[in-house]
Amino acid sequence: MSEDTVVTAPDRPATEKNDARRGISALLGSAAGRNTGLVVALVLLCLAGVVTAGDRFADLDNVLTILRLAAVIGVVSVGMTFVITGGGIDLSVGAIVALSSVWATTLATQGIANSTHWIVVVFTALAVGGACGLVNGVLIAYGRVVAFIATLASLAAARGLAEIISNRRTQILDVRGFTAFFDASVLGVPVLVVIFAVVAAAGWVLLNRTTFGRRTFAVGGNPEAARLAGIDVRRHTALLYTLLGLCCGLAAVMLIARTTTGSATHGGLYELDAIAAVVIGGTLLSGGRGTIAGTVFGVLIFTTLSNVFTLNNLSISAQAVAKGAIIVVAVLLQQRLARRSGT
Amino acid sequence: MSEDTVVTAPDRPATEKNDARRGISALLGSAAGRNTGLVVALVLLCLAGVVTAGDRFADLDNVLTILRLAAVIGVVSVGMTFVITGGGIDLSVGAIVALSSVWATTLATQGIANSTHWIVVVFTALAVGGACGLVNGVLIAYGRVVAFIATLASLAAARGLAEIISNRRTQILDVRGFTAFFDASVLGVPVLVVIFAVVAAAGWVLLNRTTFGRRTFAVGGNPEAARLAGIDVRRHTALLYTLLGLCCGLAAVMLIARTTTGSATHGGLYELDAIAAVVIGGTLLSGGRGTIAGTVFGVLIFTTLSNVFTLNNLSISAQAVAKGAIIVVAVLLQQRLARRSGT
Amino acid sequence: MAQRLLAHGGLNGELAGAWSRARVLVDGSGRMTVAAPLLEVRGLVKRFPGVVALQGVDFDVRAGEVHCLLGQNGAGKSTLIKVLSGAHRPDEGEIRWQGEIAEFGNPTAAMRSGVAAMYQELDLVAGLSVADNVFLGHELSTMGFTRRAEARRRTRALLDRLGHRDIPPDRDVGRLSVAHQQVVSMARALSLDSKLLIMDEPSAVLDPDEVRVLFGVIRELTAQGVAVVYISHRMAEIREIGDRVTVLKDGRTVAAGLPAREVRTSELIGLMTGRVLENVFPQRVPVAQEAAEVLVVRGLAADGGFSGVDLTVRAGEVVGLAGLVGSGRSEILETVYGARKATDGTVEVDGRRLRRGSVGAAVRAGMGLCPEERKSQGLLLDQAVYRNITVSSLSSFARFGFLDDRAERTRSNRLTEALDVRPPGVDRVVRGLSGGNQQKVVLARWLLRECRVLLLDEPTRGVDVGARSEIYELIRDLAARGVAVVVVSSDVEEVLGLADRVLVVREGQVVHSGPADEIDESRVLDLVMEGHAA
Amino acid sequence: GNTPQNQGGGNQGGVKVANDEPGKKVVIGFSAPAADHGWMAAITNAAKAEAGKYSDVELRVVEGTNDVNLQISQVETFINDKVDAIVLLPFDGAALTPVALKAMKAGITVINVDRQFDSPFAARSTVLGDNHGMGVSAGTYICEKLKGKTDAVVAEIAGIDSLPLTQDRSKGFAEALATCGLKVSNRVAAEFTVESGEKAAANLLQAARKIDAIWNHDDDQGVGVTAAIKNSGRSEFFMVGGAGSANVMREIKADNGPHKATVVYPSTQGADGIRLARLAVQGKSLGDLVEVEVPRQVELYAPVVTKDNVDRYLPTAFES
Ligand SMILES: Nc1ncnc2c1ncn2[C@@H]1O[C@H](COP(=O)(O)OP(=O)(O)OP(=O)(O)O)[C@@H](O)[C@H]1O
Ligand SMILES: Nc1ncnc2c1ncn2[C@@H]1O[C@H](COP(=O)(O)OP(=O)(O)OP(=O)(O)O)[C@@H](O)[C@H]1O
Ligand SMILES: [Mg+2]
Ligand SMILES: [Mg+2]
Repeated sequence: MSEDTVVTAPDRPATEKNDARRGISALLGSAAGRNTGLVVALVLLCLAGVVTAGDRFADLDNVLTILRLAAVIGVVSVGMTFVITGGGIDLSVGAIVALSSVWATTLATQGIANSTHWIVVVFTALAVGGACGLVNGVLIAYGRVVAFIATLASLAAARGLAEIISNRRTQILDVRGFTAFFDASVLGVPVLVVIFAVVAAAGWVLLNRTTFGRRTFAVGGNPEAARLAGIDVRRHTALLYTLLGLCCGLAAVMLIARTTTGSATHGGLYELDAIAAVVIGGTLLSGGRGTIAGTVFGVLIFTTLSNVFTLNNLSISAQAVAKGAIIVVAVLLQQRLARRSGT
Repeated sequence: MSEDTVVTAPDRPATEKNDARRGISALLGSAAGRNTGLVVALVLLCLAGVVTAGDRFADLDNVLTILRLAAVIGVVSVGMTFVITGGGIDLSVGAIVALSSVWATTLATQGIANSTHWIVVVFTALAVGGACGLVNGVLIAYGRVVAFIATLASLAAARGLAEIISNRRTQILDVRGFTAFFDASVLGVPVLVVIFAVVAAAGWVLLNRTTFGRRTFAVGGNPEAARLAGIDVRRHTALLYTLLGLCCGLAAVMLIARTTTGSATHGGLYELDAIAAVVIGGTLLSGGRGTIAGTVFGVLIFTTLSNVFTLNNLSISAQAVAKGAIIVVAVLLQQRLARRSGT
Repeated sequence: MAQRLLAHGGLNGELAGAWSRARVLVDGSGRMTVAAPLLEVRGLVKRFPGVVALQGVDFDVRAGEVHCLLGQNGAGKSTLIKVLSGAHRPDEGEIRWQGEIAEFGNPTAAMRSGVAAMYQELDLVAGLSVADNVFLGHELSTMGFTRRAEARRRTRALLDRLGHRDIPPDRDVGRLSVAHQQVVSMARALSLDSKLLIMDEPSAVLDPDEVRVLFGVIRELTAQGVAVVYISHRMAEIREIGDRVTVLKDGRTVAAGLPAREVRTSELIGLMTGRVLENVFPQRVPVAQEAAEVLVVRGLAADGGFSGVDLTVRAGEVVGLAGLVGSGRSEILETVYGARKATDGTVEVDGRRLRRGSVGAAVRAGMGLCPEERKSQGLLLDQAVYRNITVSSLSSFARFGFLDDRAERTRSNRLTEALDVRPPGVDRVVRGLSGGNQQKVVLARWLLRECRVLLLDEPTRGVDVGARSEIYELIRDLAARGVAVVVVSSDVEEVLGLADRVLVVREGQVVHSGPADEIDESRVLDLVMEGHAA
Repeated sequence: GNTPQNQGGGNQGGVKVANDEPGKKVVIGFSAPAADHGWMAAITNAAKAEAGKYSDVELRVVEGTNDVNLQISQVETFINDKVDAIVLLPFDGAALTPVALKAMKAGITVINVDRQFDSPFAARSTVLGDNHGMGVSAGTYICEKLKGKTDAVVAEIAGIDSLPLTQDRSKGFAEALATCGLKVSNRVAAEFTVESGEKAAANLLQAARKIDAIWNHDDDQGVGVTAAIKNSGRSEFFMVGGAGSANVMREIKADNGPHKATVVYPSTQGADGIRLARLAVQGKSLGDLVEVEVPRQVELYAPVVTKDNVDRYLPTAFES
């Protein structure tokens, strides 16, 4: 339609002012703004840490400890953000981490890795994770099995398989180079933390700045509308689970690096931890809305919480009760603040 | 409007025939029909049991064992069906069962029960369960905390509280009458199984034959429409969680009867088991559609599965892999058959 | 004239006039009393975050009348309805019910007082049966147990009264066509036995016959003293059924209680839009004989729906599909588009045959579809306007998969301004837009893609007169630029006025195909009805 | 069972004064898997109680966890905190080895409890229950009881099957049975909890119509197993327990249930770990030994408790 046949809207100038204002607030606050509640909760938690544990909390080493703890589950949570934003769910992440870790530490793999390069271990874990994710994705997207059930089945199957492969033994990694690489630091920051940061940043870009991310929102928000808009919803869904599978494979590598082992017990209850971090971060379980920044905050809140508890020598059961209360408070806070900021 | 001005639909006779057919099939098959896939899966499982374990499987005692095993998780799953149909989810059921069992077996309760009547134990468990459910419901409905997060918080808090109360000990019930009552049989059927049957039947009536049930579907299927129709959606939601809490209390009573103990470790992973049974039964995780019969089949499938495995002396890992495969097959079967039957 | 009414000073005077014209009754003793209106609303204000939907609405309804509400998309009609039925709480203003100040804090309170509403977005629960939906919230029950047979019987009776013996009370509402859902929604409103019945665009999805039945029911009700508030964008309906008209513009009452039959259409349109519309349908541009056949459909069939559909659309041609509700037009469109799997037949765009059952292939070949149910099929309701517009053209904004966010907004903004989407702003969430404006957003999506073939399923449903003529112009404009357009509409006048060629569909068969100017409305209706025992 | 139960009680040996005398303040970090069963809860409780007896011990207990990643980070926190010693019952010995090595390198005394690290340098001293020995003890006892009955049906109710300790126990059990020509006919696994024990036993009793002996790995889940047996009304077999809860010992003493014996797996290991840590940090030696330093490894004995010797063990048994 050519410009001149257009009926000019009378209040266009107002719009532009609005747009400008929105532009600024978007710059300032896309992370901090929408996540004020989470930021406040995290800050309060840190304050609690400083007040109760003083320098022991506010110490660089301690911060790095928190970040290292956050790294593994953080990588899984970033992947989970995509799946949930796309309207799905994955209960099998922990089992996939276990299976990948076991497969990547089998004697066969270690043999090849030792005779060629340790990167073989990494690729094995990624390949196993990606393949598991692909199976999930195909079952869900093309087999039309409800995600909850499909991944529950994978959870059972992958853990069982991991146990069979490892014969229920913890497999110790004995590949030179691998440990050396992952134990290193970059400018004082441990490699694991660097990996988490890179994954989070890449996840943010992928979700917010690419066609893939935009389609993820569409598929999660209204799959029928997305389909009629020309998006291949099934392929996209399968891709999302594969992406998460890859994240699980990477998490397995990180866990191997941390523990020097592969084991069928690795990644226990990661599904709950990851989903909790994602949801507390503000991603809608029903799909269509998701934020990587929120997920990162969610992971940090949970890990900081357990760090503060560790520092304070609280009774273990009281910790559980407090944890429940803190989760609820964080969410209520987030809601109140989000509502006030008018979004 | 009078008959003669009506444009007669050309296919009216067909419709009426359809209606008649539907009436019959509704009579015959409301449970079996919509759940053909589940029935077939269960029958196949039983066949597998008979083939591999012979009379040991097809024995009355064994059937009663399966039913008794199904009873506890079955009661929780019936309650869960309501919450999920109403558009919610509850991760705290296992923790509520634990807390109820511990509270009901404290020395204080046992003292009162011994000096008055064992029913005190039952009421304590129900009251604790109901109260926990109410807290969940209020947090979710009035506090607007996402159900997943709210009940995750309750999960942590209730288990912690159960540990504090029990001092992490297994509390043995020593109340005369209680055990006698629950260990008894009615016409050869153990009381626990009778309770499960009654709860399932009552649940069916409540969901399908009362205004409460109709409103549950509406609240889960389209909360906005329900609100516009004058339903107090928030109160109803709170009631749903309370109902589930009561079911958890009852399950705690049954678990106490089975194990003669209350313990903070009771009900481990019930949330997953119950949700899996409900979802495999055909209740939509997104709300608005739910079936008690399906849930009962779901519970029976899972318990029969583990019975058949045990009878065959299979390794747990192989069980896990097979379990995953069987879940997927059951769901695919259910889908194919449901599609063919045209509903 | 418009200035006179629009002037704020004049508004009060106008209202005072309406007030004094309130019905004068003669009671038994011969004394004259002024009956208070059934419902009276003053200075109603309702704010949403970022939008003031109502900014001072005055309005009154008398027992036994049909009061029509008129206004452009986004004028605030639906919001007003929701305030009256207790679904929204007003921020300011007062509501008087039978002379008393009333607080409709929630839908139940309103229902108890005797207000029943049929909402524009159907307020039904898919998954529940027709009977359950009709009595939802006021179930027939004994001690909490539903009386199902009774509910079924009464539902049956209500549906019969609405002329729909073909809707089984046991059927899942989600499986009914939109039109039938609308009927159920009506049955639901009737089941409440109310004093005031509010209908928000009930006729949008009905065909002419059904509208006639609806009007019969409305007359029956008003004869019993029930008041009806009726919202529609169709002027002819307002003339036929309305007693008085209130016009809203930008959340304000610009004229209250005009006599529905006397007031001139141009005056109403002037009040609504603030401008004068000449003729509704734009001039046809004859399609060149040698224009390329862009869309060629041969022998298309789908299970249980339709069969043997042939359809050829040339560049620059607009083809209209007329037919009754449920005749299978939407199914044909969706099958052509690849959203449903065809069992037979071929679809070609620009001479290339499309893969069956693949929307992606259709879109890549240059097809676009504006689906019938824009909320469930067309829109990402909780996402920004611009994201809804660019969702089908993402790759054109992307470089190596990375999106140019600013270009997206700029291009979308240009389109929403061209289409006059209100309120403006491409970062707004689509859910907050009124129905007509949502439709424009879907249209904008395909305008942006500059597609070769545009399939429009009921493109003007729920769209106001002003916007409607804009959409017509837009369609014509597109055609002039060589786009092949297929329009499905239940409004025969629209099909005839807009299309170059008309196909009449009955029970999944194309029963007529020919130039639009060689057929008239009554002939189309005959074709459509043929075979129905009239 | 060498730990005194009474407050302030010392070693049975005569060097009590020297060792229990308050010395240099010792900060001990304690981390164990999640207390999702009674034995594990008892471990933590005993450790806490033990630390409470010494005025010179400050104990920091962290949330029990089955997530190795979290447990590693807890140990890291202890290292950051520069505690004097860490008593670590790892969820998975091998997985916690790197961080234990790190702690040792940082000069912290690490005492490894129950589940062994895979490097000898990762701990100053190790307290081990004898899982393999438990199986052997149970198997040997059953062999004796069933004397030459070669067609006897022996069933096994294992604990969490994915733990190496369960496999060690099963392996020892099978080996011991093999010496008298028996084998495990039916094996089920529970999860160390009462409820899982009941469930596993109910199915097991269906799987085997006639049983001569059952070995149950864990007395906690044994409460559930007993309930299931009672429910089934079966009594043709006898049962051997595991770990040695006070409950089961009382039952053995009263001889009124299926339990005829139980194999002790001391729940006081954690407490021993605390003691060793304190002594090692303060540079003291183990009382009854001549050595100047605490030993590298203490492997606890897995005795069979029967009606005859139950009185000796009942005082140190844990309440499940
Ligand atoms: N829930 C809401 N949140 C935010 N804005 C809203 C909401 N509901 C309505 N609005 C805004 O209020 C204004 C009035 O909308 P309303 O739906 O009442 O219009 P309408 O007159 O019914 O239009 P139509 O003829 O298109 O149905 C619009 O600008 C709309 O965007
Ligand atoms: N998903 C479906 N499941 C069952 N029946 C369907 C479905 N979709 C359409 N139908 C039925 O197919 C027939 C044709 O519907 P279609 O929507 O194509 O008609 P239409 O001419 O476009 O009418 P409308 O004006 O209602 O859109 C109707 O009887 C409708 O009820
Ligand atoms: Mg409207
Ligand atoms: Mg249609």
